Amino acid sequence: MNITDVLFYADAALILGSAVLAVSLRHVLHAALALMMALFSTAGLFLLLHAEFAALVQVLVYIGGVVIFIVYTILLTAHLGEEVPRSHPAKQLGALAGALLFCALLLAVLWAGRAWEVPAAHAADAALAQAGGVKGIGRRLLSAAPDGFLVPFEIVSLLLLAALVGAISIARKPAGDPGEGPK
Amino acid sequence: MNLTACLVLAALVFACGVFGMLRNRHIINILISIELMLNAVMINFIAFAHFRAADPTAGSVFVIFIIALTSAEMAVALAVVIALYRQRHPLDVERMKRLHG
Amino acid sequence: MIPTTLTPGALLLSLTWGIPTLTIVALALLPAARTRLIRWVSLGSALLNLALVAGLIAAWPAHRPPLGAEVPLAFAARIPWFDQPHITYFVGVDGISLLMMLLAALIAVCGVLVSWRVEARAKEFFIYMQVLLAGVFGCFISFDLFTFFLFNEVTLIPTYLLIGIFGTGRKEYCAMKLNLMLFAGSALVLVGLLGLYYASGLHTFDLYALAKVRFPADFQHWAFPALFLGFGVLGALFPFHTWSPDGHSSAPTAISMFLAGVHMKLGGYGCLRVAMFLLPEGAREWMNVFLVLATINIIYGAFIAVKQTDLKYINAYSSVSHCGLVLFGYAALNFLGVRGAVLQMFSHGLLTALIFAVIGMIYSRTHTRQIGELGGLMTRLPFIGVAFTLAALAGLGLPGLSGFVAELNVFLGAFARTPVLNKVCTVIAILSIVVTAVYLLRTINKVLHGPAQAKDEGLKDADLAERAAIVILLAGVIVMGVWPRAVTALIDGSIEPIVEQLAR
Amino acid sequence: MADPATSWAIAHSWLTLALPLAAFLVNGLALGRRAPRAAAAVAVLANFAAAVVALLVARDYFAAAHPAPLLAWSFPWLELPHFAGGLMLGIGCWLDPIAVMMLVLITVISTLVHLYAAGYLRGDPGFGRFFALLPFFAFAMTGLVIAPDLVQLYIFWELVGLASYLLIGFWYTKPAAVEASKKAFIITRFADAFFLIGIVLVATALGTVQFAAVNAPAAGAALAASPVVFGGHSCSLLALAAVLLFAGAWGKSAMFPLHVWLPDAMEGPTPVSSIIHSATMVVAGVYLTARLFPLFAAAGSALFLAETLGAFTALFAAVMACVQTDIKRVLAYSTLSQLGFMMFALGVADPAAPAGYTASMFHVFTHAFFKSMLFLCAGILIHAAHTNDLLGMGGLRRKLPVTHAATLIGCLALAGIWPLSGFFSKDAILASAWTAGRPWIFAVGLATSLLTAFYMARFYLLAFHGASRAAGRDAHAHEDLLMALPVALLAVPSAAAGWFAEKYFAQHMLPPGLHTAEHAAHAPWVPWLALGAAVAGILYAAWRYGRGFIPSAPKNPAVRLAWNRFYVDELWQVFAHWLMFTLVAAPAKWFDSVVIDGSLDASAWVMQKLGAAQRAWQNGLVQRYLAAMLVGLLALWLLGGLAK
Repeated sequence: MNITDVLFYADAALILGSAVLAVSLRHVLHAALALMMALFSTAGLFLLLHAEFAALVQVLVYIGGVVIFIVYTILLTAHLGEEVPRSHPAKQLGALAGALLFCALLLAVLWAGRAWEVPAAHAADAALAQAGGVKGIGRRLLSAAPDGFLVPFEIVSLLLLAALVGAISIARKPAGDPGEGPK
Repeated sequence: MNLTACLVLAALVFACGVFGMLRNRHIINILISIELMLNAVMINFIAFAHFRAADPTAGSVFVIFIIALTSAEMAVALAVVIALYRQRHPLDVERMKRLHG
Repeated sequence: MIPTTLTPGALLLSLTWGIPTLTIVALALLPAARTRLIRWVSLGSALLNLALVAGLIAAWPAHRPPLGAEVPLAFAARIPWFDQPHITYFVGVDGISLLMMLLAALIAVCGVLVSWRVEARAKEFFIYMQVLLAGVFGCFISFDLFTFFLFNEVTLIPTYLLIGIFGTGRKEYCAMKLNLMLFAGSALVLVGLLGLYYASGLHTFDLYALAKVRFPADFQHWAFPALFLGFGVLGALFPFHTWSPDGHSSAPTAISMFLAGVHMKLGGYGCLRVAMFLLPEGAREWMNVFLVLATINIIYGAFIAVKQTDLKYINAYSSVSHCGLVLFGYAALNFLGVRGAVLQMFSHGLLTALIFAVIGMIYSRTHTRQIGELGGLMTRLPFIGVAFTLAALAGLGLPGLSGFVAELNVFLGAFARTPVLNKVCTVIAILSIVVTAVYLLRTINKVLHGPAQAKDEGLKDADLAERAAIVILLAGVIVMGVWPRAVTALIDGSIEPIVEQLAR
Repeated sequence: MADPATSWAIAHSWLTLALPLAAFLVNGLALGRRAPRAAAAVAVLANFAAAVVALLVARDYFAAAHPAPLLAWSFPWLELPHFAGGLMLGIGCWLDPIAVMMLVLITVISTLVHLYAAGYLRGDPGFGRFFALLPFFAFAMTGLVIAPDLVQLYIFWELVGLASYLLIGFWYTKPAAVEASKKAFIITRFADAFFLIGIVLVATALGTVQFAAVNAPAAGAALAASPVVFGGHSCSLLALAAVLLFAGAWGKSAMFPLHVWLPDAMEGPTPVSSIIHSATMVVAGVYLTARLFPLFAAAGSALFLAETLGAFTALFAAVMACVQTDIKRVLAYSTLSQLGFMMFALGVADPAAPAGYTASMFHVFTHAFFKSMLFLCAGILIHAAHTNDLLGMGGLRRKLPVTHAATLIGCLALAGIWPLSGFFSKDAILASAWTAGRPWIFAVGLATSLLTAFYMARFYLLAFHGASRAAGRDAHAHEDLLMALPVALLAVPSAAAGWFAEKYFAQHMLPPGLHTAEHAAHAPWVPWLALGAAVAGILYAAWRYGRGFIPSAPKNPAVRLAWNRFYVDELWQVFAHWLMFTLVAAPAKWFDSVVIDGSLDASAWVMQKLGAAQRAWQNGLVQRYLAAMLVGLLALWLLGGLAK
């Protein structure tokens, strides 16, 4: 067990723990904070796996953008979830059972496919570091070559624009809206 | 640290997401669960890229795409939440039945 | 060789549905409040179409293909559309389709005329009507089964809206019933068409290419009833007729005219053009069944009409009875039977449109269609009364009016077949004219005759538009009755190839 | 004297058809409403011109020593390709002695009746309409008698039916008239349906509908050779076809039990009764039987029917006529009775000894004159007394001298008193029955003669003699010139047509295919016996209804039975109504709305319920969808595991 392993297991525990918290805390704001925690630790995992750029994006965009947005929304809708009652115990149990069964399913699939755990020809860590680096990713993203991602990249940018416009138009206050808050 | 460990971790996180989606009633809780599930997927991508792929860059590229799409999705979803709130709808999914067939 | 480009002739043919389509665009651009303009545009378009069809009929003798031509159509063009599945825009006309188009064009003009007073949502009303027209004309010029089917389906959508929005009585129920049953029929037709497409081995929907194929007997055995029943539903074949009384009775006047007068004929037309033409062996095998069903149609529709009290229902059941005569004529499988059936389609189309128009006029004045509440209208509304009387007389097969010519052909054709079943059914069908006389005279007597009612004081007789509509339809009825050779000269040459095919 | 082949009139005989048609169109479309008097003038003139043409046709046609049938003109109407080798239906003009005779009858009587109606209907709101419809009848009836084939005959057969319907219901605001018109049309239509079946049968079996071909011996033989087997029974196609064709005549000439429409048809205006329901249209059945006489004679079945039905109807109707008090109904029953005479005369004839045939045609001829005249007189009487009831008339002979004289001639002619026309024709019929060896038919005919004389004398006495019972309603009784003139003109042939035409009819009005008649020895006592019966009837009537007659309600049950027309109408009403409405239509409607529509609605209901059951899965709760998805995934996994 080397230091990487130790770091990995510690990080994994952190991810799992905050994930469990994120789904089990009833308070929405708390759950959002737990989610933020989980995403942070995932960014750490990405660093461990030499995907530095992904980690950076994770922190900057995901946490800095999305989760903050979630938090804003929670604050905007003001009631912080109090009015939403707790689920019926049977439903909670069912959800647990479902999740466990699903987890079992995933693990079983993993088990069935364990053949991939043959030792692969490991690329050199340096090469990996370069691959996860900004330069390589940038080249790939904007390359028009057959293995490039130029077209998807452009489409995603379009999609983002569309989402932006859509979000604004949906969330916009309609003219003559009398007020806010649930009835 | 090996591939299997990463995959098991991802599976567990995904299962957490599933649990959260099934259990919670607040719509934002459910969105949070979705984020968790997507996160698990990203872990898988990076792990495969790291341990297996002949083309490690692609893993990161996909993660970037996922994040981009997630932001788009979240933007719209949260806009819907705000719009619902504006129209005095409860944010409780068990009471959101207006679209039933 | 049939051209594969849009020749001038094919362009003219396409204009028959193109004019309604362009009218839809024009109407859509007009402001809804300008109902007067909307009406005039609709009337202009209908008249233009009538002129076009009349021109085509006038040009038919010069352009008709020689006897025995592989594709006996005039102005034909086969323009490729899709390679996979192989679909072409194959248009053309023969005498039968020209006659049907004439019917549609005449009723379209009259339909607009009797709708002159429609004010509420007039724009939508006339737009839907034009959609219906476009679909019907498209059907009659299509000889690719796919486009034929496509246009056929196009007619169903406006039908639903027209009945559902502008109808009377239980309109939602009736619109839904009509559409569901017709869609069910279409589904059967689609199954049959796909069967033809694949079983032919040609992978084509081209009617005349398929006609050259000898389909295997076991294929014909199931495909024929699928197609014939499918189209038969639209032709009000017993026991799938109940959509028609309900649907036609709740539709607004012009739409009743068009549905019973033209739309229903698509069923009879499809039975002949597709089912019988392509699957002659199946036709011979199944004809006894359909003969019996058609006979039931005739006598059963007539007897139920005897018991009805709503004018529209009386006419709708009378339509069931008269449309039975169309299928009955087909069941003879010989020249006169088929000719009688085609004549009956034309005759009944005019007649039923006329009667629905008259009923609509009576209803709009007295606000009732119950014969028990009506009476003595001949005194108040002489023009409408005379039109109603003439229409009823033609309906009961009075010589000199159109119904008799068709009936004579059908009866002679059906009786000429050797099997005893044909003879017995013909006797029953002929006896039904007595029942027809009973319900039509009963209606006429109750509604028109008797002392004039005080509540009908001051009713206005038909106005100019209504008179024009009545005169146009009556002229058709009388011309066909007095001078049937005008009509038979148009269709005879086109019936020959079909009958030859039937004997194959 | 012109040769038929080059005759102008025969070549232009289409005018007899075209002129009334033109009058109908002009009056119906233009004049009728706006200028009724002009319409009347147009109608009278058109009919007069047609009558002139018809008389010229008759002159030229009968100029030949042995008038042979000829096709004067014909134009195609509808061809029937692929039917029996291609058949052409046309509208044409087939002239043979009886057709020409009918042509003359129709056009002449029609002209006179038109003239009469111009007076009779003066001031009626439907005056113009009447003068559109009556020429239409003349047109249709002309087309009927000149028809060279069955289909044309049928076409005009229906058109005269239509004219009859429209004219019976002329006063369409009067419920009784409306009912009567419907009844007449439907009953004749019922018979015509069988007629049409017969035509279709003959056309299919022979491949022709031309009378010349249908009446040819070969046609009869061809039909006789093909038996119809149905359910173990077999009969010859010929017999069947003949009966079916005869059915048309049965209805049109109102033979028992289809006679019920004719008395009711008296609801129409009197001129209509005069021409349509006594002189011409109702004779069409007799005419049809005569037209197809060779075919019917070969079949036997139809002539047997004609004979028995005719004889029965003659007697049956005469009995009813004896007790009726409605002036027009007496005449209507009398018409029925006389139609029976004509019919049974045809029935007893046979191609070798066609005395019955010629006698029947002779009676058609004479009867048309005196019966139409009697109706016209009745119309004058009705106008004078303002009632249809004979018991409300009386003593009118001073006020209506022309009518009185004409009625007297008509009554005596109908009763069969020498030397008036009826004597000759009726005598010929009775003699033919006797010589044909049908003593029972002869006896019935004789008894009918007696009754005929009785009721006609009763008619005459009640209307013109005794004290006036009109209670002052007849104060203004007078004879309009327009009405008296046609009556006076008709009185001439009524009186004289008998001795004038007897020989000619016996020798030339022969069935198709026969050129000379060998008349069997005429039993010399028959005319005396007939005359005796007639005188006896008249004397009894004179004793019963002479001076001092006081009307009273009939008490004798037999009289009441006859007065109620033997309840045949009621039986018909109950039977037809019950059969059509209760037995068939009501269950059919029930079946349609309950079984067929019900099963449709039921299937719709099932679909709806299925949809509602499925709706639980489409409830909009996202978490349920997710759970369902999970369940599906797990199930797939399990299935995959099981498959391994």
